[in-house]
Amino acid sequence: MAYLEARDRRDRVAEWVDRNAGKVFILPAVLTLLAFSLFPLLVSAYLTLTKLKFAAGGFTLRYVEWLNFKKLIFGSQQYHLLGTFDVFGIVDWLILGAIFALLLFFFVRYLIRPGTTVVGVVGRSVAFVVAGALALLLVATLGGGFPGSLVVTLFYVFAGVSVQFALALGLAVLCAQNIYGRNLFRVVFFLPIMVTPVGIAYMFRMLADTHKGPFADIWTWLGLADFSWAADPWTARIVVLIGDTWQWTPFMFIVLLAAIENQPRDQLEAARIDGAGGWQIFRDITWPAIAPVAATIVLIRLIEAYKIIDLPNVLTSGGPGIATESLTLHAFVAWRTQDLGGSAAVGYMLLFVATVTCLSFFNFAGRRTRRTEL
Amino acid sequence: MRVRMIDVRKSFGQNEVVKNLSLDIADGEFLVLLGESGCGKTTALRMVAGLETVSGGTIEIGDQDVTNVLPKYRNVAMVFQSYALYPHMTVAKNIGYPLKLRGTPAAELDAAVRAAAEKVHLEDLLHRYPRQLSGGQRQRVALARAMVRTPSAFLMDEPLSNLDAKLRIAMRVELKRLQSELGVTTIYVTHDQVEAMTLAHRVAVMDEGVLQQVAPPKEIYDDPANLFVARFIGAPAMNIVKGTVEDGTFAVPDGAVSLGSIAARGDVYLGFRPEDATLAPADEAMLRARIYSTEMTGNETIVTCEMNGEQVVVRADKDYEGTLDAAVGIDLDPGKARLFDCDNGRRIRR
Amino acid sequence: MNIPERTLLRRLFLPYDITSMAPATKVLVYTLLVLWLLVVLFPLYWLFITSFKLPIQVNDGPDFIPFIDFEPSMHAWHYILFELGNDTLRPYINSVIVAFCATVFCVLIGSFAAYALVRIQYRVKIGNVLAFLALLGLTVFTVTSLGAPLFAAAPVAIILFVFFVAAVGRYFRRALGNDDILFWIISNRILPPVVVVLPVYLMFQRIGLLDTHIALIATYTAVNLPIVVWLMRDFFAGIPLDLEESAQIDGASRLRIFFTIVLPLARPGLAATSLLILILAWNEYLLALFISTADAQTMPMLVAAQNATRGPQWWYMSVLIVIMIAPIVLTAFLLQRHIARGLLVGAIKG
Amino acid sequence: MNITSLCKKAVLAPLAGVAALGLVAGTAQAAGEFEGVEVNIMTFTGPQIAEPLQRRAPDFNAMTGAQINIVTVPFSDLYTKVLTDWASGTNSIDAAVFAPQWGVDYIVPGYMENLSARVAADENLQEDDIAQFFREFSQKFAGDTYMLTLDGDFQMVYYRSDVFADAGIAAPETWQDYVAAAEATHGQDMNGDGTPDYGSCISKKRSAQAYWMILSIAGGYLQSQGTSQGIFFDTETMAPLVNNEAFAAALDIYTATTAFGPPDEINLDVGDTRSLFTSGRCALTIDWGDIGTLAIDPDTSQVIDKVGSIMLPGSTSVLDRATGALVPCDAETCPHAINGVNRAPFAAFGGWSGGINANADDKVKDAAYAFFSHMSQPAQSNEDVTIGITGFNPYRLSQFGDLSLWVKAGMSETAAKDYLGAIQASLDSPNMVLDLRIPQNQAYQQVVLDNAISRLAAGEIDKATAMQAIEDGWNELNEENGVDDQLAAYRATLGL
Repeated sequence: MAYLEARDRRDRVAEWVDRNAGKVFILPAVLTLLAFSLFPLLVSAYLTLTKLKFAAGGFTLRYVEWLNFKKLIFGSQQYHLLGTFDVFGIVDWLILGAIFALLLFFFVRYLIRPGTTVVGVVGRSVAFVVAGALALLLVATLGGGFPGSLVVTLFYVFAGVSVQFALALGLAVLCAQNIYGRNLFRVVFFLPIMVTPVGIAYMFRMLADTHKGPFADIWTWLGLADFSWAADPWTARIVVLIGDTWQWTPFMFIVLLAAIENQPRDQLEAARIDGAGGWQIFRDITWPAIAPVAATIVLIRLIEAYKIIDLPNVLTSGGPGIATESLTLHAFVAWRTQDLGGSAAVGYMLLFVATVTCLSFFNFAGRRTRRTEL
Repeated sequence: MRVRMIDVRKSFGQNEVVKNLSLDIADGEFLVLLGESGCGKTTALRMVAGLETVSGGTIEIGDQDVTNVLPKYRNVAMVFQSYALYPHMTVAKNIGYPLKLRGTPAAELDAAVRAAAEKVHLEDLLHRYPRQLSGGQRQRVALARAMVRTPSAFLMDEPLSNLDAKLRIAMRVELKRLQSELGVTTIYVTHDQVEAMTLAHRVAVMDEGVLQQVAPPKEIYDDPANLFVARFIGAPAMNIVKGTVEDGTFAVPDGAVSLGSIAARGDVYLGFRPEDATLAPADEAMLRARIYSTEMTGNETIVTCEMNGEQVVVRADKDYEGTLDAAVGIDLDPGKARLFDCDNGRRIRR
Repeated sequence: MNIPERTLLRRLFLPYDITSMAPATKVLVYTLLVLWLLVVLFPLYWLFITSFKLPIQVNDGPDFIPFIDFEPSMHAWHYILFELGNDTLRPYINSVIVAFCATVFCVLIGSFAAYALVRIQYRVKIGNVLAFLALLGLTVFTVTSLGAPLFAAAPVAIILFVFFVAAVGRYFRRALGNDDILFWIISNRILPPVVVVLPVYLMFQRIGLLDTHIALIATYTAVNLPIVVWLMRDFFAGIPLDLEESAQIDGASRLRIFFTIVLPLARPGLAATSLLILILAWNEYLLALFISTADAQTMPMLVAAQNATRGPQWWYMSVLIVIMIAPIVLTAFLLQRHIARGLLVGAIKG
Repeated sequence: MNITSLCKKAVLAPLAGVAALGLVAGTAQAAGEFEGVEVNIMTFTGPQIAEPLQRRAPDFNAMTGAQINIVTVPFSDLYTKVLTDWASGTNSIDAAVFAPQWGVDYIVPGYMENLSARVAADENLQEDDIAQFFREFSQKFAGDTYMLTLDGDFQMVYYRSDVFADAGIAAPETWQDYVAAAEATHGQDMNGDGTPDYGSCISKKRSAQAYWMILSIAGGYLQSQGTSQGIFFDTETMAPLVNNEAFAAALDIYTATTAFGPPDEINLDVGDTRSLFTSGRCALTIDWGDIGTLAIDPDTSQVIDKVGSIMLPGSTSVLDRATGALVPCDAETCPHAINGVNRAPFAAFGGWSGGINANADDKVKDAAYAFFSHMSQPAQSNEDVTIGITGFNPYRLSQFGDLSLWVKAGMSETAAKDYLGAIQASLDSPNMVLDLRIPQNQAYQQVVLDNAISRLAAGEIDKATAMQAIEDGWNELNEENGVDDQLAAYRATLGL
C-alpha cells in the first residue's frame, strides 16, 4: 500500500503531532500559566518575606522573615488591613457565640454523616476557621471600631454580588417576557461592560459630584447640600458599590437571560396547563432550570469582585481615611511607595481569603444546584 | 481488500469490551456485525477504523499490519450513525473533503464529487448545506463521501438507524446494490437483524464482547450455534422451552416431543421457530398450552400461548380465531427443533 | 368548569391570551425596563455631552441639553485629537495592537487547551507534579536569595526533574485527570493581579522586555486564558465526536481537524469569547500600569492620567472614554447575536 | 470654531510670535542637530506641566529635529514609575519632569545625569536669572546640578479681595485670623448664583497633595529661628517634630477649617479647590502660585481681579523644642517675627524640574537637555509662567521684575503687584521652610503623614492618635533607613 510507505518528512512531523496531540495541544496553555501564575506566585511568596531597597544600579531584597505579615496582622499596619477594634460588649459576644455555634453545628454534622473524607474534613476545617475569624473581625470592627481594607473588600464582594445578582435576575426575567424591543434592551443593557473600568470610575465621579454633577439639584432639593457622600464612610462605600453595580450587572444579566430563554419550553407549557401562575412558574420551573447557571455566574463574579480597585481609587482614593480602600488598592498603594514586600503580603492575604470563599461557594452551591439537572 | 482481525482485544480500564475477536473478511465481502447495544461490535469497528487503540492482537488490511497506524493512513471510509456531515460545508464540500485532504487537483476533485453524487442521486443538491436536507438525503451525502475515493474498506456504523421505517427499507436496497457494484469490502454494524439478514454475505453475531457465530444469514437462521444466537435472530424469536430428554423424547410437564435417537441427558432447552409449529386441539397435540393473546398482522396471525409459565409463539393462519385463555395444543416438526445445553447454551447436535 | 367573567378589572390584570401579558403587567414591565435603560444610558449620555462642554460650563453646574442649556464646543475634541495628536495616537495604537494580538493568542492557545481537555484523557502523576513544584520552588529560592544565575539553575533543575520522572516518578500511583487540570487552569483566575504582577514585572525586567507590546500581550494572554478555556470547553464538548472521527478517517490530521472542523463549528462561542477577551484586554489598567511605561502605554493609562492637579479634566476625559468605547461597541454590534448564547454555553456547565 | 479656541488663539498667537523671535535670537541650537533622535519625557498628566511641554515640542522638533514624546501618568504614580523604570534598567524614560525633592532618591543610586558641565556651558539658560532659592534647592544636589527648574513653587494664601472688603476684614496674618475670616465669610453667596458659598477651601483628599497643606499651616508654629531650623525633625536626634503642642495646634487649625469648607472637602484634590476658588465659590484657599494665573483665565475664571494673594499666615506662639510646648513669641523665640507674628512660608514641592536618565544614549541626553534648557530660557519661560494652564509659576528674577509680562497676560497691575509681592516676600523670607529632601521622603510624607492626616480628617482617629501614628511611622522609617544616615542627609539639606 503506497500510503503506508514513502511518507515524506512533513508527513512524519504531522504524524508525530497526531500521536502526541495531547501534549501539543495543552502545552502552550500550561507553559503560559506556569510562567505567569505559578512562577510569579512562588516569587511573590518569597517577596512577602523581604524588603526592597534601591541601590546603585538596581535594587536589593533583604530577607526579613515574617515582618511584613506581622506588621499587617499585629503591627503598625493592623489598622489598615484588619481595622481598628472595638471593645466587645454583651451583644457582640452574643452574635459571635451564635455564629460560632452555627459553624460548629455544621462541622459536627458533616463529621457524623456517612461519606466523610479526609479532604472534606480538612477543607471544611479551613473554611470554618476562616469564616469564624472573619466573623470575629466583622463584629470587632463594625460595632464601634473601624473596618480595614479586608472588611471593606468583603463588603464590596458580598453586598455587590448580591445586589447585582438580584438586579440582573430581575431584569432578565422582565426581558424574557414577550415584549417588543427585546433586542434593543438586551444590547443597551450590555453596554456598560464595554467601558474601561477607569473610565467608569471617572464617569461616576462626575455623576456623583454634588456641585456640578447632573444630580446636584436633586441633592440640594433633598436638603443634602451641606452633606457630602465622600465625607461619610458608608455613603462613600455605597457610591463605590453603585458604580460597581452599574458596571457588572450587565454581565450577569446577559447570562441569566440566555439561561431563562434556554429553559425547556415543554416544562413551561406543562406547568401552565397544570395551572401555575407567573411566580409559581418562576419558583418551580425557571429557578431550578437556571440555578446551575446562576451558581456559576455568581462564582465568576465572586472571583472578579475581589479584584476591585479602579472605582475606590478614582472616586475617593480610598478615602475618607481608609474607608473605601479595597485589598487590591491597599496592595497597590503599598507598591506605589516601594513597599514591595508589604504589597505582596497584602496580595497573599487577598489570595487566601478569595480562594477559601470561592472554593467554599463552589463546593456548597455548585454541587447543590447541579442536583436538579436531568 | 481483505480485512483481518486476529485475536483482537479491547479494554477500557477493568472493563473488557472486546474479547479475543478473530475475523477474516474477504475482499469484496459484505460482513455485518450484529449484536445488542454494548456488545462490543461498534468498538470492534472503530478499532478497524483506527479510532480506538487496540489492547491486544493484530489488525490487517490487505497484507499490511495496521494495528498501530493512524486512521488517515488506513484509507478506510466510514459512515456514521449520525452521518457526521460537516454542518458548515456544502454537500459538494462535504463529499470532496477526503479528496481535498489528499491534495487532489480541483478539476479531478470536482469530477469525482459529481460522479459520487450521481451514484446516490444528489447531483441537484450539491450547493445545499446539510441542514437544508432531509434525513434520507443526508444519508446519501454520507454515502457519497465514503465512496468518493476508493477506500480499502467501507465501515458503516448503524447507518440506517436514524431513518424512518420506509426510507430505511429503500436505502437498504440501494446500499446492497451499491456495495455489489463497487465490490469494496464492507463491515457493517447494526443491531437490526433484518438489516443483517438482508444485507450480509456473512453475519457475525456478538454478545458481551465475544463472537458467537459467523455464518451466512441462512445458516445463522437455520442453524444457530448457541442459545444466544437462536434467541437473537428471528422475529418473533425462536421459542425456548426447558425440559428433559429421556428415551429419545423431550419431556415437559404438559407434554412431550419425540426426537428419535438421542442419548438421555438431564435438563435441556428445546428451541423451535414459530413457523415450525402448528396449533391443534389440546388433547391431540404434543404440547398443551393456553392462549395468551392473538395478533393479526394481515397475512398471518401470531398466537402467543402460555405453557407452564413460559410463553410460546406460534404462527397460525390469518383466519385463525382463538379465545383468550382457551386450552390449545401445539404440534411441531421435530426435525426442525434444536436442542441447547442448559449450562453453557451450546447446541446439542444430534 | 368555572371560567371567570371578563370584568374590566380582570381585563386589566389577566392576560388576553396565553401568549400575551395582562395590560397592568405590561405597563409594569415596560416601566421597569425603561427605568433601567435610563440608568444605563444616562451616565453614557452625560459622558458624551460633557465632551462638548467648556470647562466653565462644567464648573458652573449641571447643563443637560446641548444647544438649549449650553452651546456645545469642540475644544476638548480638538485638544485630544489635534493638539495632543501624537500623544493620543500612540497609546491608541498601542491599545489596538495589544488588545487584538492578546485576544488572538489567548483565544487560540485557550481553545487548544479547552479542546484537548474535552477530547483527550490526561493522567498526570501526582509525584511528578510535586517534584516539579519542589524543583521550581528550589530554583526560585536559589536564584532570588542565594543569587545563583538563572541560566545555570534552570538547566540543573530541568535535568533533576527529568531524572526524577524517569527514576522515581513511576512509583507514584495517584494521578490527576482532566477535571483536575481544568480546575487548576480556572483557579488561576482567582489569583489577584497584585500578587503576580510584581514577579511578572521582575521577570520582564530580567529579560529586558518591560514596556514592550510583547510583555503586555503575553501577560494579557496569560491572565485571560482561564476564561477562554472555561468558555470554549463546552462549545467543543457540544460538537459531535462523529464529525471529528469522520474527518480523521477521511485523512485529516489533528491540527487540521481543529482548524477546519472544530473551530468553524465553534464560531458562536469563538465570537462571544473573543469579544469578552477583547473587552478585558482593551480596558485593562492595573497590569498595564506596572508593565508599560512610555513606549507601550495604553489608553486606560491615558484616561486615568487625566486627573490633573487642576482637577479632573472632565471634558478631555470624556473624549478619551468615548473614543475608547467606540471600537468595542462596533465590534459588539457586529457579534451581537452570538454574545448571549456564547456566554451561556460556557456558564451552563461551569 | 468656538469661543475657547478663539480665546486661546487670541492669547497664544502673539505669544507664539514672541516665542519665534525668542528662538531666532536666543538659541544656538543648530537646525537638525538631533534629527531622528526620539526622547521620551515622563511627567504627570496635563494640561499643567505637560501642556507647555507638549505645546513646545513641535517647535523644538522643527528647530532641532528631535522628536519629543510626552508620556503622562497620574501624579500619585509618577514617583514610582520613574524610579522603577530607572532602577530596573528598563530605561524607557529618557527624562522626566518631577518634584525636585524626589531627586535624592534618583540621584544617590546614580540614575540621574549630572548636568553641571552642560549648565556651565549653556549661555542661553541664563542661570543667574533663576532665583537663588530655586537654583540651589531645585536644581542642585550635593553641589552638582542634576535638574533644570521649569517652575517655581510656594504655598500662599489667596482670598477674595472683594468679599473681604465688603465684610471689612483684613487679610489674615495668623492662622487664627484665617479661621476667623473663614467663619465670617462662610455661607455668603460670593459668585452671585444664589447659593451660599464657602469660607475656606483646602484640598484634603487622600493620596493627592493634601499633606503639603498641613505642613504649610504647621510651618509657622514649628519653625521660628530661620530656614536651617527645619520643621520635620530635631536636627540633633532626628526625633520627629510631630507629637507636640505646636503640631497639635496646627492640626486644630486644619480640622477647624473643615467646618467652613465644602461638605466634600475631604475628597477634594488641589485641582478641585482651584476650580472652586476660580469659579468664585470660596473666600479663602491655600495653594501654590497657580491660582494667580488661573484667576485671570477668562475660560475658567469668575474672579478676575477679585483675588488677593498673601504670604502664608503665621502664629504668635511657637514650639519650644526642648519641652515640646507652645511658647509665646518674643525677640528670642521669634527673631524673624513681624508684628509679633512668626511666619514661615513653605517652599512646598519646590517647583517642577526636569532631570535626565544617566543611562540614556548620549545623543538623547543632549537632546533632552537642550529641550529642558529651551523650556527654561527666559524667551519661553517668561510667557509660560503667565499662562494659568501651564501650571508654571515664576522662578526667574526677570519674571518678578517685569510687570508688563503679567499685564499683557491679563492681570491688572495691582493684582500683579500683589501676586508677585506675595511670592517675592516668601522667597526673601529668612524663615522660609524647606521641603523634606531626605531619602524616601515620599514614604514619610505621601504615605505616613498623608494617611494619618486623612484618617484624622475623616474622623477615624483623634488628634493624639494621629500625631502618635505619624511619629511612630517616621521613627520606623528612620530605623529602616538608618537614623544616622537620615540625620546626616537631613542636616545637609538644611545647610548644617
